[in-house]
Amino acid sequence: MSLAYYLLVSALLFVIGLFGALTRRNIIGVLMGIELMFNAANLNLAAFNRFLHPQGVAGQAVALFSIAVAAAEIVVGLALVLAIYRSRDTVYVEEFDLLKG
Amino acid sequence: MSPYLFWPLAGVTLLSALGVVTLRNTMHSALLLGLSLAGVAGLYLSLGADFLFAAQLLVYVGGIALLILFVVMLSGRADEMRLRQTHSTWLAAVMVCGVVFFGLWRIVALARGVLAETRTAPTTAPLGVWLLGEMAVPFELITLVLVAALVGAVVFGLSPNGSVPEK
Amino acid sequence: MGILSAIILLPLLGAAIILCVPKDKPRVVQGIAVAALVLDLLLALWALASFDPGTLQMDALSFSFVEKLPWIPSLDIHYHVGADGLSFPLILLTALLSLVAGVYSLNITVRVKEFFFWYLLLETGLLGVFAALDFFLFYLFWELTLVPMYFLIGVWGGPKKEFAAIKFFLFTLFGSVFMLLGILALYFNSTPHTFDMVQLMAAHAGFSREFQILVFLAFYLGLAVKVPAFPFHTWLPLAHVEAPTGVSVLLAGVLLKMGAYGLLRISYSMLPAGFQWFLPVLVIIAFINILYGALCAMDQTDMKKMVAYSSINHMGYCMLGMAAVSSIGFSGAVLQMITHGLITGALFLLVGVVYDRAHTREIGAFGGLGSVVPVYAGIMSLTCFASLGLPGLAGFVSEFLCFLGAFPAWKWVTILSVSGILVTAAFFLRMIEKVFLGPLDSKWEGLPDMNARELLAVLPLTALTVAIGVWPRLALDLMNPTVTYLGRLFPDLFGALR
Amino acid sequence: MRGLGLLSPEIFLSACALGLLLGDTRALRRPLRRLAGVLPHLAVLACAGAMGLVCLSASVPEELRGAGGLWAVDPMAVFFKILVLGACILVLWLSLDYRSKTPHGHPGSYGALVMLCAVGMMLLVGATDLLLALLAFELVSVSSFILAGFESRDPKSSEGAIKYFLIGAFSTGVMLYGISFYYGATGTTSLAAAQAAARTHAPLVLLAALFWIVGLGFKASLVPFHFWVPDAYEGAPTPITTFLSIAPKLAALAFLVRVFGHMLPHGVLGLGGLFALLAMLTMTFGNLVAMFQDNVKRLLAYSSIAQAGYILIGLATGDALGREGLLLYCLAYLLMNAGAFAVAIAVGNEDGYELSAYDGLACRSLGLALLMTLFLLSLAGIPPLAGFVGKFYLFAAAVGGGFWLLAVVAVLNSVVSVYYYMRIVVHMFFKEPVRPQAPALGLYLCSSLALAAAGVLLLGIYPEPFVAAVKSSAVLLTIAP
Amino acid sequence: MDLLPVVHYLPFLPLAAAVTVLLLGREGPESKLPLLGVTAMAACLVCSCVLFYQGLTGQLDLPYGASVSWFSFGDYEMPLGVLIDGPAVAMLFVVSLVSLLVHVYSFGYMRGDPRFKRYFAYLSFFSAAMLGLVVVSNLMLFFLCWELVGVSSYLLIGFWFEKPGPAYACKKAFLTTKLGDLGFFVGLLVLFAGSGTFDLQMLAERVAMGPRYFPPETAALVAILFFAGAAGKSAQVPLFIWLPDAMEGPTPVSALIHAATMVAAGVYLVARTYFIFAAAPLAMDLVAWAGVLTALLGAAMALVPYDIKRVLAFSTISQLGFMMLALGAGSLYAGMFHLTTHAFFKALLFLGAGCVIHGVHSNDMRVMGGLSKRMPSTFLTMAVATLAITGFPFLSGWFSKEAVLHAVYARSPWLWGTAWFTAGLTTFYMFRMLQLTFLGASRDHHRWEHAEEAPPVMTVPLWILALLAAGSGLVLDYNGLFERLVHFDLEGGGPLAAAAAPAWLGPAALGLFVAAAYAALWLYRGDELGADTALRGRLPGLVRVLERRCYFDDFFLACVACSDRLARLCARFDDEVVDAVFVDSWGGLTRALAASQRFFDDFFVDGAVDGTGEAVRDLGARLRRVMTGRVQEYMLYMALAVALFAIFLQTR
Repeated sequence: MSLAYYLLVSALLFVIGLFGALTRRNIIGVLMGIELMFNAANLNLAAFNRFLHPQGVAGQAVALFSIAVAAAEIVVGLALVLAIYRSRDTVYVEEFDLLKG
Repeated sequence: MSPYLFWPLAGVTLLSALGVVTLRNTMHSALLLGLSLAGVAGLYLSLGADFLFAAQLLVYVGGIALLILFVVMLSGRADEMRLRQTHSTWLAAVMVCGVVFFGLWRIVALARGVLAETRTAPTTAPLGVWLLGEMAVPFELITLVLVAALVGAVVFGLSPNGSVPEK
Repeated sequence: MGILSAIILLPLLGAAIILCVPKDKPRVVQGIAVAALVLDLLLALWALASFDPGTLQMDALSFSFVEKLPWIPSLDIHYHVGADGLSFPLILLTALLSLVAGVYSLNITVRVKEFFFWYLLLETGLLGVFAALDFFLFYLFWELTLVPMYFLIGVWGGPKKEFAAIKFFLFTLFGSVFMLLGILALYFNSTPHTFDMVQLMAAHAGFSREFQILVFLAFYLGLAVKVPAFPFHTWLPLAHVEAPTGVSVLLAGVLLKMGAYGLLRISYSMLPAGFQWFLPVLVIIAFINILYGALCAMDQTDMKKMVAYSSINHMGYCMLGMAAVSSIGFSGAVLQMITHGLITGALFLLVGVVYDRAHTREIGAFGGLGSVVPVYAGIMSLTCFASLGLPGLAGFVSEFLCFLGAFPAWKWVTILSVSGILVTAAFFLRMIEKVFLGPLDSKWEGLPDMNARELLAVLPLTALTVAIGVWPRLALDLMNPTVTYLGRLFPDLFGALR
Repeated sequence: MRGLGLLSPEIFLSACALGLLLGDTRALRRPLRRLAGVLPHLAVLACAGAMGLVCLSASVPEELRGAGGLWAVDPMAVFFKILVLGACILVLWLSLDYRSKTPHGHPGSYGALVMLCAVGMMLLVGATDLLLALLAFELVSVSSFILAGFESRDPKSSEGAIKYFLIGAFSTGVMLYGISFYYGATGTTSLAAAQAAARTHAPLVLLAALFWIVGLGFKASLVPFHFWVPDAYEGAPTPITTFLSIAPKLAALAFLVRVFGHMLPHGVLGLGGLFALLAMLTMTFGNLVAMFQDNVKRLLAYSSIAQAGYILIGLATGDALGREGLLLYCLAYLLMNAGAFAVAIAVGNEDGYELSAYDGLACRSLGLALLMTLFLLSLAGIPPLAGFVGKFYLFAAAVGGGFWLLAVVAVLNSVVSVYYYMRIVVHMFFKEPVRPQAPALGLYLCSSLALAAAGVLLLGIYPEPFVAAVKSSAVLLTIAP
Repeated sequence: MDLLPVVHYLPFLPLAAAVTVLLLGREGPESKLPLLGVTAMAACLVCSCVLFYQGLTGQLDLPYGASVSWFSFGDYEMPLGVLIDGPAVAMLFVVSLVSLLVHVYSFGYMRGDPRFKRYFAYLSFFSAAMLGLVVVSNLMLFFLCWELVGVSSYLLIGFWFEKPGPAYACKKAFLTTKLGDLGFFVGLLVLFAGSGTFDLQMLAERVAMGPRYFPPETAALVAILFFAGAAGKSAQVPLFIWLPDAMEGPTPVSALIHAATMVAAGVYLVARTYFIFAAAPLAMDLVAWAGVLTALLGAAMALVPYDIKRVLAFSTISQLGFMMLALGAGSLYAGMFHLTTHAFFKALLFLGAGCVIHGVHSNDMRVMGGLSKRMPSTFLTMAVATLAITGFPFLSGWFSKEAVLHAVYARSPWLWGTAWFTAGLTTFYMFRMLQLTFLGASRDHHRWEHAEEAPPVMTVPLWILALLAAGSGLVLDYNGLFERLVHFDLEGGGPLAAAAAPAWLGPAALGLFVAAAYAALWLYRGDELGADTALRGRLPGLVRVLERRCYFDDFFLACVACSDRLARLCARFDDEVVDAVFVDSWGGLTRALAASQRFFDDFFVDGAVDGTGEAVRDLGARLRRVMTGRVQEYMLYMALAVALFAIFLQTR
């Protein structure tokens, strides 16, 4: 298995995530798409670490950090979703229309 | 690193990811997200990143995916389960994604035929050394990020009068 | 601090003091403002006593009252001011017009404090433009005039004041930002890099023709809007009409001169090749300004708008004089700046006088006023005659010199432009006929004649108009050496014209 | 751990932030009730202390780099740290006089988040390692998401926050993806390897660089990554809007300068044209859309987008003059934008943020109206104010670097911008007031207004000390791989 | 006694008087200040009388020139000075004399006018300007005074500005002469470009140096342009249209300005720059033909009006044509001689007409008749003037007209023929006027009974003028005194070229005079206008053409209408095109922005939706989406940028 396959999977995952982020009407759906994008990046890092720079672990370390970052973001994001859901009773992105122009 | 391990994992990952972004039922999406993340974890394993595999399972699959599931259940309304979940701009999104992939293809093409030259080794120990040595400052920094996130969760989670909401 | 700095900064000081006076004491504000304006004029006159116009045989521009202090040494920017025969008369004019327009503006009753604050700020800007010898300083003052003017039009103006104000602002800013680019281009192409205008005047030899043309165009955009040269004149009628009387005076009397001054000081002196390249177009534009401005004025029924368009016409004479690129033409152009300032300033004041009383400026609304307000009619007619270039009054000398200078270089355009005189005469006479002559409309029977404040504002201008017309030496001697020197510059480029 | 001492301001600030958080805890709230009012002041003090430490670190003479080359404490970093901390102080100050319709009641958390954000930014401006930069960036993002949605009872606030959050997370994802490619090219996340890698692995580094631009462009609100700006700005509590419009933007720009002006200069990847394009797009779009806004916060939001475009000129030219101009403009921008928002807070406290709230402000309070005019004119770049000096410098850089198109577009934009800045002025000066009372001005508001106004005027009239400071600050540390 | 240096100050006397009278004292019919003006004029007259006498007797060292520097531009010093030569001396005398007499006369005529004082201020101002015009030494100053007399004419024509007639007439007069002045103006430009000086003496030297220094083309151009100015001022074809209207002014003003002095300024201009004209034969021909045409048309048009002042106005036009003709024919002497005598008798005619109008309170000759009995002084003096103008032997007009006709004959018999015929017409219309006004029977008994002889303050000037009109010719022609004072040696011709004319010229003129006078007296005999009406009925076309002043007025009015239309066009162009370019381009910019936004929405976003066929189901969502903050659209744009970056990558 060459690096290309991993990169291909990662790229596809990124694109799928991107698609999800762009099209989901539900905030949580959007978040999930973004999580997929994060995973694509992590996969890239691990693959590069394995194939191109096997002498260190920097790639995996970055991936670890990114997992933590993702966790932090998702926490804030979900808290926001809940807060909004409480006040607006919706999680549909297009209904957030107080601000525009 | 056998193709027999790689292809099923890649298939599971990508197919469930597709499901995540296309299914109508958000609940199903959330479940498939867990599956997809698990697939990625498997791929880590196939790359010899054992610690990453564990972290992925613990934090992502066990933490994030679950959290998302909770929130979906908390915020979901029964009548919405069958609503169209895809935004009307999906065709544009497809085009954009296609173009992005076209660009990424250039990188993928570059990597064709690049094979691993070394054997895999356990990574936990070097990771620990790396994180607490060279990367100590970022490591500490991530705690600050998490603290901030916690504060955010508290601020948003508390009801306006400062008490925990009943709902 | 030198006297020139004192002249420039005194109004600023006045503005600062005014800002500290409580809002409910308009009398105090007015007193401070008038005191500042009077002092400023006195200072300028004092400077006149020691002003050295230079001699005809000089081989470089000689500036009086030069002050050069380091300001932003990192960028080689200096506080550098000075006055020569080109700028000093304009400084005097500014001080004078500011005073008379300020005196006239004592009739402003709403938001007096703000008015005079902006007004004095404006004067500082105007004075600074003419005195600055460093491009950074020049541009600073140049833009400094915009903001107060914007407020003066916008707050105390006529019915369409907001639109007029923003149109004025955007239009002139549009031009001046290109000027900024031109300044920067000059900076980077001079060796050593400098913003010093005097050094740049000597540096033109180092600029290629193409570069000069390009930079000339950038400057021209900024200057033409101010002049205003066709087709960048359309802000002018609106702004002049909507501005309160005193401000119209400064607008027409001084602000327009900034453009003409810049054409001579910058475009001609620093970018002769660009100037030469543009000269044929400049002549055509001058011609258009003259005839087109006059014709547009002829169709106006609003007196103020008519006067505004006549400004376009008069600045056309000024540009024609410049296009002559000779001592005579330049004399005419510079003198035209002064005389136009005096005459049109007086005209705006006078239109304001009648508007204050009758609350209309429609020419058709009046008739036979000559018998009720004889003093007003007399002064107005005199000023109109001055504006249409009657010999013996100031306007004639400058117009005549402009034409005289331009004729050898541009025969046909000059001859065609002469027709502008006739059109000018036509609309002024028609206005006099409709407003002052003929049977008196009974509704104007009780119209009071000019009061002391108005006379105080107008008479100095009228007196100077007559004085310069009879004895042009008053103004010409100040500027002659400088202008003659300028007119002799660049014989290889413009020799064929002279 | 070489050079950890150089991080003392950040460490100090983090410690203070964590301490401040305690002030909000339920357990401590009752015994410390009296201290509740003191918490914001403590935050200000902490920021001031950190600033003092930064100033101290500025005097560390020779080897100014952090552990393993993760961060550098060079003059530019110090300059931006001071700017960021200054912004924090101003914002915390303004918050004291800010009266919300939906008060949040978490003073400790609020201050702590601002400080955490500041820590992130301080690390970001000095970072020479992408991992550190990513984490610092994330710290800034997370805390600003929370701050933007801090008035969670106000639906606008949380709506702005969620939009901000979604786009922020999205751009983080993109940026992370870019970092993964950079890692692929170099095997490290240190920027020191960038130049060499750019030659050997050009496509990878280029892709990475482009994806970073997405992420940093989001923070610096460059078009087309700016869409969150108006919504988040309008929804956020106004002091936070002030904060968001200044600090994270400047920090992101500083990092952009470090990467693309220093580590990966234009000569290597040839991105100068791209930055020029981004600059033109940003200022044009920001200005044109700002013309249609009727809400002052939104208007200033779009204005801040446009301002980022001007600042970007300094990066596009890629030379020392541009960098100095960028620094100078950042300083000016801090002063004038903070001033404008301070007036917006003063007016908004009672009358809201619609343009009509400004009707006749000149009659109600001439001083306030004049100050607002001063700030707006400075933003528009009218001399003799700070904004003009900054723009002068930047335009000079553009002209000097031969970026003619950029220069022309920039000057035209500054003309366009006058139109909408003057719209506020029109309301202040040309309209009749709805009510005669002057807006109430608190002590802190007054002092920050005075500070900003003095700065704007001083920088405009006598810029020499600032120019000199900027000249000496525009020095970046070169780090050998 | 050498009075020449005093000439410098001559114009300043009335000027000072004018300023004083205007600014000091209280306005009112009883004001005594105007006496100041009279005094000033009297002083001037004394001085100019002495000069004239000395000039005629050859005691003066002419030409006399002196100047100081007025102002300088470039390297050129504009002199402020006087140049006194023969024509100037003559003109000086004429101007100060007529001016003084009119001043005196006006005391009677304007008595009771509420703006009495202002009238005299204007009058003195005019005298100052006119004196200045006569004496100045350089052409720019000449132009200055030239315009100033124009302005005073404007002010005085419009003196009774409450009436619409004068208000219109003054503007018309000013603008028409201004039209001619443009020519003068351009002429000055050409002159300066060609010679570099305005000074008359230096110019004369330059011209005398030959064609290499002053090319004949320049001379011709300058001369023609100057003549355009002169045509305006001196009411030559086609610019004479203002003069009949100028009669709206007070009658003394008509006498002074529009008969004796100002209108002669054009002639004087040609006389002053005669050396230039002499260098340009083409210009001379033009002057001659324009002069004769003016004379003919003026005389013809004088045949029809009933307004006594109009008749005189047309007569003036015609006589000015004679003067121009003389100049064009090459005789400076004849032109100036006719100018001088004409000033006397035409001023007399106007002042007499003023007395009549004063007495009858009407201008219309149809309500007059038989006034000789009521106003004997006026009648006698008017009769003298009529005889003088019609060329009754040994009166002044006879001498000057003979001189003109002789000079013309030497030039071209055709010109002479026309001029001779015109002289006949002159006799006819003058006797028609005399007959209608003073002779015959009264046609309006009421007015006749109330007509009173004017007071002495008005009749004394009449008598003085009558004396001059009768005798001046004899005196001036005696021994060729005037010719010696005023002469110009044309190349090939000479001062005495007229002597070559055949002897029958004089009798021919005399014969015509007798015939025309008889015809007029016979045709208008009796107390009714029957013959006149019949004649008008016989020739309606001719009469209409003459009454419409040969349609010149209509032509110029059409021009004015044209320029008005042009002005309207310009103003609209300015509003709707030039301004719109800037305002609309601003608007266009914003519109383009909005359109681009919409383009993305419609084409990119909505287009995608339409493609799915789910438009109907999502209608509600779509409607709402239009209103939303569109966070995902934001992200879409960002992703688009990412995509563009990706493509950017592919290009590397």
